[in-house]
Amino acid sequence: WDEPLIFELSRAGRVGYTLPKPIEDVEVEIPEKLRRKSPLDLPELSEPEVVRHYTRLSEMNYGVDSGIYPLGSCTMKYNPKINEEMANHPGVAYVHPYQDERTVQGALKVMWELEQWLKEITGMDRFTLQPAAGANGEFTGVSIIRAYHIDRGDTERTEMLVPDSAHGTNPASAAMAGFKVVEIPSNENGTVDLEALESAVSERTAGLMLTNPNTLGIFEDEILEIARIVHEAGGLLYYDGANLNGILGKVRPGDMGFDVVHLNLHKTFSTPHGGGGPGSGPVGVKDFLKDYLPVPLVGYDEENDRYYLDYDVPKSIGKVKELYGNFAVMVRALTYLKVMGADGLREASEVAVLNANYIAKKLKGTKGYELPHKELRKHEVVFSAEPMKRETGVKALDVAKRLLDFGLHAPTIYFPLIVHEALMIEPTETVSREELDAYVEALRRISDEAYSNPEIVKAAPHNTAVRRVDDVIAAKRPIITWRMYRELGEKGDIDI
Amino acid sequence: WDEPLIFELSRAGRVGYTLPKPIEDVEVEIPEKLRRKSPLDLPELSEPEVVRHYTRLSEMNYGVDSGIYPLGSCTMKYNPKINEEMANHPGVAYVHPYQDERTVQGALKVMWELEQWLKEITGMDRFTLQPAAGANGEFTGVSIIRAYHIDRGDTERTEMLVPDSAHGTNPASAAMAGFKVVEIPSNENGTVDLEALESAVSERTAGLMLTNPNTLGIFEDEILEIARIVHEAGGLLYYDGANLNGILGKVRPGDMGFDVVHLNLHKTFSTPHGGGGPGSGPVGVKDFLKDYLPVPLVGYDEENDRYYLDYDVPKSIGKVKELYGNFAVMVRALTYLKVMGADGLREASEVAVLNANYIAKKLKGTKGYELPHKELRKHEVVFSAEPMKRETGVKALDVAKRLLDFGLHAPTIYFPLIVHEALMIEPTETVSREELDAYVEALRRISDEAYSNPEIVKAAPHNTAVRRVDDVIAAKRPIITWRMYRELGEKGDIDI
Amino acid sequence: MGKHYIPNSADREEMLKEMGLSSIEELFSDVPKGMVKEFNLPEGKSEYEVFLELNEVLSKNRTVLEMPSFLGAGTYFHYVPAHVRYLIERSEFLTAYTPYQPEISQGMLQALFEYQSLIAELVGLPIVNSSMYDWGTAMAEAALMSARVTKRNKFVVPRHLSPEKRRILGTYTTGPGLEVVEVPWNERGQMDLEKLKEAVEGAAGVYVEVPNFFGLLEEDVREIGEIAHEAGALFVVGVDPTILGIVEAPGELGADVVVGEAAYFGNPMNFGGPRAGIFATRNDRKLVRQMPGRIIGMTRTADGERAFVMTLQTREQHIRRAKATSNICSNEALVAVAAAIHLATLGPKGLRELGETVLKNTAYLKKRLSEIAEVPFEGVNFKDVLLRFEKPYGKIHEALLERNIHGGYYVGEHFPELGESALFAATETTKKEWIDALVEALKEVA
Amino acid sequence: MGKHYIPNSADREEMLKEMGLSSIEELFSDVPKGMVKEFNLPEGKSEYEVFLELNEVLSKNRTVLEMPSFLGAGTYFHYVPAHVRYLIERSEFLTAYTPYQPEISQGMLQALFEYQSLIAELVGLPIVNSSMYDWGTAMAEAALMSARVTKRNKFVVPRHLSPEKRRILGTYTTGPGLEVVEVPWNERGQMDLEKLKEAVEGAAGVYVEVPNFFGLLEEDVREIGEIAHEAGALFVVGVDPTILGIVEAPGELGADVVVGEAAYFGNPMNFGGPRAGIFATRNDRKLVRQMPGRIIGMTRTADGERAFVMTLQTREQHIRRAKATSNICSNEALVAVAAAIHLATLGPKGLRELGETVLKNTAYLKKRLSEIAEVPFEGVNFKDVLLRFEKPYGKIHEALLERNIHGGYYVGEHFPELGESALFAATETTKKEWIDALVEALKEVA
Repeated sequence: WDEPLIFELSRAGRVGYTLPKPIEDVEVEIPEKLRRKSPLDLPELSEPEVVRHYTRLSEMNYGVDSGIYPLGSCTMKYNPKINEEMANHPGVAYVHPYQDERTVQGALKVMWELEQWLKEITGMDRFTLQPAAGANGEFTGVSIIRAYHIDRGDTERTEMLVPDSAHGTNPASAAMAGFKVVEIPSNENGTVDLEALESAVSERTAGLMLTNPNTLGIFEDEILEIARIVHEAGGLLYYDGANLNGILGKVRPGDMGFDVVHLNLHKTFSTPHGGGGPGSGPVGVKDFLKDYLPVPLVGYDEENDRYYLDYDVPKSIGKVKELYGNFAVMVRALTYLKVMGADGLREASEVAVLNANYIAKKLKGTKGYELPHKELRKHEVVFSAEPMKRETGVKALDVAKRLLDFGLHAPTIYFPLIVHEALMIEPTETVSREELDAYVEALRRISDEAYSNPEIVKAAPHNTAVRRVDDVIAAKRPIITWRMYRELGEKGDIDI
Repeated sequence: WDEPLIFELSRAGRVGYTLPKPIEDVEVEIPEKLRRKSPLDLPELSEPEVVRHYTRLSEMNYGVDSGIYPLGSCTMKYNPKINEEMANHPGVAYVHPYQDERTVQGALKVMWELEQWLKEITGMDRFTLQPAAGANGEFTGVSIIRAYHIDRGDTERTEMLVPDSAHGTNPASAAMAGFKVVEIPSNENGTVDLEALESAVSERTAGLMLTNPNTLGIFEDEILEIARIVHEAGGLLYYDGANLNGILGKVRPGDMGFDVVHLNLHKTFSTPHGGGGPGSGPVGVKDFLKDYLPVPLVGYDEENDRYYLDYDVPKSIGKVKELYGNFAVMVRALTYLKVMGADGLREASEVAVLNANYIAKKLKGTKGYELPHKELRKHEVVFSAEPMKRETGVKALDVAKRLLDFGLHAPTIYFPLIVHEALMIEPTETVSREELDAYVEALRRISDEAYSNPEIVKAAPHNTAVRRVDDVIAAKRPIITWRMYRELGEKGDIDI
Repeated sequence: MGKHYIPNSADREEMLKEMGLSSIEELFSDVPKGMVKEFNLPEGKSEYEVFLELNEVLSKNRTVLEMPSFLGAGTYFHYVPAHVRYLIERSEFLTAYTPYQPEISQGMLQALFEYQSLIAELVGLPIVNSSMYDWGTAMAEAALMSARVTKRNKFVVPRHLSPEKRRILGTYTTGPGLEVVEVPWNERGQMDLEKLKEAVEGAAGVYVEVPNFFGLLEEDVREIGEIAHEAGALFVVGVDPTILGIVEAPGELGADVVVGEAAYFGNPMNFGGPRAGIFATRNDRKLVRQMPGRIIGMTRTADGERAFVMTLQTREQHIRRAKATSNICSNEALVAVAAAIHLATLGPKGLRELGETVLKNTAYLKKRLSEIAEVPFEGVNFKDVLLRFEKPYGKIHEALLERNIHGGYYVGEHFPELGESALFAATETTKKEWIDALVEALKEVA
Repeated sequence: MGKHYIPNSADREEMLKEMGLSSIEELFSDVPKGMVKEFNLPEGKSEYEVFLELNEVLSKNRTVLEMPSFLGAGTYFHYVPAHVRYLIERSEFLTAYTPYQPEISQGMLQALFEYQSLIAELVGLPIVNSSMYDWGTAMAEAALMSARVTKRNKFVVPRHLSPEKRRILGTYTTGPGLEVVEVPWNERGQMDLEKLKEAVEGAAGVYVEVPNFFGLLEEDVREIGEIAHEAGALFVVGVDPTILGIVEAPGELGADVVVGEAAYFGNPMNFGGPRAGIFATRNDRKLVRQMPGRIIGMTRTADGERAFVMTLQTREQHIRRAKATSNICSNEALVAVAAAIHLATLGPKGLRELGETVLKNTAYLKKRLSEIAEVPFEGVNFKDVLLRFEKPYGKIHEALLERNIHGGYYVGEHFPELGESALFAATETTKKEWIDALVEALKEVA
């Protein structure tokens, strides 16, 4: 399990590539000022060595196909393989984005069809598929809100309201778009505190960014009231789609009063997360905002059965990403939608919610874990290990690490910030009851250990490829690249 | 690492499949006598569960991409990924073998081109690509020899000569084709004993089956003399291509006097072994035998630039396999050949031979291992652990198991039969010098252990997914299927 | 080129030096003078160039996705769920060899044990090997096995056997000198039992198929088995396993040996190969000892844990050599694993539904085709339907091709008594529009 | 449909019972009445039907394999070696998420560390993040970063910037209120240094590209950097990394920040996405603290062994929230890993050879095209070549399409001063026959 760095496997003279010969073997001179003179310390390996190296690295990694992966708010559902098959189609891989429209009707149709699905699922009127990820979508959405207000001459709306339970990307995206972020506290039910909201809104309010179900997995049951308050104050309502899997196919953000939504195709719509991307974060808006969407949009000329790129978006915010977004991810999501259909999507959210509540029910009452706020959850449930920490010194982090010893992936921990020692569990609909039972069983066993032999939990993990990884030293003396490592080594200033 | 059987993972009601609806929902009655009444105990799982099960099983398996795999006579070379890409082309997968010739010109061209490569590489005049594997090719080849003699009225040639160092498939194939097998001993150099051969040939001799380099990795340097003896006796010379990698691109069986050859596309031509297949075992013959080849052959009408299936083979032995053979394997081999070219093929055999001799040189002299016969090898080298067994009780089997502990695949053991406690090592050209060094180092360390602490070797492996597997009990009380296991379980007659 | 696959290309000189050699040629000094040659072959190309070239060549094939096709006759367009291919392409499966070292090959061993187990459930026999090359060679090996078991030398088959299988049987039975006797079909297109009774005397084995070459269900399987057994012959049943959700397991109908095509599950057509032959038999020592092929068994480790291993190897060529039950070594392991994954995905409900869907689609095809041409045989069809035209079929075929439809498989060549007949096939992949378009086209041209 | 992905579809009732519930609806009792609805969407289809349908749709796209294409302008047809795709499709990489649990994510962490390391060697800067969305957003983030570092609010760019990037920059700089100033090109099609000197005062950053939008090597990179630094601005260089085997590392030419497109290695065009933005900077605390994106660092385990982990996270949104350096969370990890695998395969020799091959092919393209149309700028081109036609380019384009050739990217729309100009591009994948056919066609139609 101790795989060297690819640089350390290098041997001078080895070759792993083939290239076609140049068309003509003429000498083309790079201007002297630009010619590369600095050394190029890239590794030299043959193809079999490269393949073996990355095969071994992959074997040192846990994915959804390895087992349950209940990272809260990440919706780590199974990634159907037919999605991959379609995304690998030559009609995806070998197509240039600037091709003449007549030669990319298939690609444009995929985008157009995907938009129709997303519109109906969310209750929105128009979508851009350009954003590359959720946060990129948030930035798009709040930029649209900004443009809308300014366009109407409403230039003093500089505040974006964000609940204290929100994802960090919400305030960060609002800030990037130039807003001042105002935090709204949660009430004892874990939902938005309406009084606080009332007192926060003003003529400076540009909007409210909300996740529903929220990051506690709790449905904001006063959503219509929330929408009224924000709208009456002149603000718009922004929907963070990270948790859409809790209501997919049953309830629509558009029907709750949201004006802008972003979705995560890599969460809700089963495209793989790839170790942190590529994702895709389409943004949908109500009709009155569609003129602000990024360019281009995809249009359909029904009469001539022709799809086209529409750059004619009068008040467009511009672009948030090159070209049309992560097209290969869109192909995956559309494949999933067509296989699932209305019935499948509804089933997905129902069982996702069932699974989360099943865990809540089964784990509740286990010593050391506490279930704050109301009991009924949607797609995820957040426990607090605060009692355990208090009584045994075992922290949420330790619980997470100990889970790894049982071959299980840990939940999201220490988020949302409003729950101390948070364990945020989102099983999704694609795990089996036996896997849920095994997960609860492991958490119970860890509770037993914490109260009988806490050291075993605190020193976890014991059975993983590597022992607990020190992130403090990593930040204190950063080694980010082979180049830095090599230089430290040359100075004799290294102990790793 | 303890993955249940798929049957044990089954839960009633789970569904992993989707099927299109029937065109018309009419009732079609299966005749009462044929209607299924017996239960169908197949597992019920969802797709994610199936994927996780087989992903975990795969992780319990060692392949060429995991590391060195020096199984002698198996030529476990790296399988280039471009081969897979081409074999997955829709023009391969979605093509029916009975399609009109005009709609499969691409497929026929692939077969025709592959044949041209194989002809030049072996020095033969015509090939059939039909055989599914090496043994299937051998059966084809010896059937051709049989048909040839009988066709000429030479009906008493009932004996096939096979050296004592031959693969088991050689005598088995000869027997299947109705021959009596006569074994020819090896001399002290590990090559065919010419005197024994002289005295074995007669008017009953149908032919001699030979591997060159032979299974000791030794080149039969008197091959021309051998050919003369067999031919003068009226027999034909059959070339087993299992070891072609030792002379690939440098020396041709056709130039050595062979009349029939079979090749193994999955060995010499880099198609993956798939855990034991699919392979492909084309058979090439000299011109005077081409009328005996299986039908159909692939023809090329140069004038009209048209490829066709040729069933007009007057004295054909018939068919040895359905349709045209393992086409998807042929696509892989042709891809490899085009990338390698004459220069690459030559390089492959040169480095394969270099690597084998490097191991021979480095390991020779290590206590407990003996290098019988002459030192110069081709693609593989066979050591004997006889001294080790005699002196410490550690057998070749134990050495093999101990190698697994170091994350290395064992060599072929106990073959060829003429070497006691044989360790048959074929590194191939696709491993690095560091891997060779590590292999030799591991074998040396095992020698040290055998002489200092033999128990550790005898009890190996210690670090693998499972401990040493008992094959005696497996054969004594065979449990071949879930059905047998379940029945034994119901009788309470089971301890596994 | 080629060097990118060969790490030590770069290390040749150093290694030679270390070995006390001065050139690679010294390593080939045992080859007779003049035998080492330059070959008349092109030099290597870059991967991109080869990709471009072969992509162009393979794109010349017209696929069944581009052109509705009604070909069957032993090869069928079934859909392979994407996860099946994805899983068998994992390098630990794909690039492994025969699991000679069980301690690091448990994954492949268990997968093959599961394949054997799944097939056992389908065919109703407990002993299954881990694959033959294909249905045809499995059948031929069953013929040889029946001769070994009974020490007789006649094998009885239906005359309505695919030309592929008939030819293979011919080749395989030549060496051991087995006589192959054909039993004609009756007016229902099924084996004529009276003629069988005449042929069976002294037979080593009797072979019948479900469905038969005409796509018809042979209704008298059990009776045929009884006739075989009465005559002291083994009863060998060939079966398309995709039917076994709705048709009784041959083991329950008296089969001693069942053969068939496993690649109908989990594997694309691949222009005919690879595929994988099913071979199953009763748990009878006499039969098991004589069966061909590799077998995976369950056992335990030194620690007493469950494990899997190749077993009953004393039948095989690497041990028994000239006396082996077969010469088979490399088989079709990965094809079998793909079939197992597909079967595990279908489960009992899926297998039944698959069978019913194929049955219904075939019925629709037959119904519509009967508007155009003669259907010589009544009865229930599965996949294939025999159709007899008045005009020469070759011309009809040509006209269909012009309309971008690939017609059926012409059988008149092999069975002249059937005249201008062809087999048209449907499976679960066949779309209504395709059949309707076919019928419309046939109305114009047939 | 859909149930085949959902194991507990079959267990719903039992689970509800165990939980003391009688229906799923109780789990949605917190949703306001009437809000739960039936949607106007089709029911699910079988995998086969979806495969067939999408295969047909996607097959309508004309690929560059079927039709020689000379499009570039920021997206290029490079060949991706087959093993790259094969490796990133291994499910342990493909289906993992952000490596929050380093103990079971060392594979992805090390792969990303290697990506960072390989890019560092190319660009000549030691600090590299593990990817931005693409070159364009990386550049925009560099603009924002330069404003944070310098506390200024002007960003200087060449006028000859791709429309894609120019628009992204516009959107990203709106919120923080950054002014974007364009410097015109000179007669050589490169940034006009005199004009730059006028524009640079008070600038937070200056941006230049190698090669530039016209495919030309900007020769004065070092001088531009000096001008920027003299004015107290950060120097940001955008680079096509495939050139860095033959062109000096921007870090060596004075760049404080380097951005570029990593997906040119190891990733197909995918109709424009996904791709992955390179973001690198000097090892200067002031810069590192302000840089966006995720960073993997080397560390050690409790046992003192080497390991990898996400580091310097206090810059990131999940910790710093509204004060984060960027909102980026999901990035393009797998795209970066693919790029790393390709780069590791190329090595130093391959990267140089790739650069030289592209250079020579571009030279051939330029030479041949100059027979037909005006080449407005001399200098050395890499991939793109600007060509100015006398006739309206639209008509020429049309005529080429009719001849199954896809012409270049029309720039007249965005740069009216260039008239009927278009960018034609070549890479290592461009065949001589394609260029010759293009020239022949242009002779007829241009």
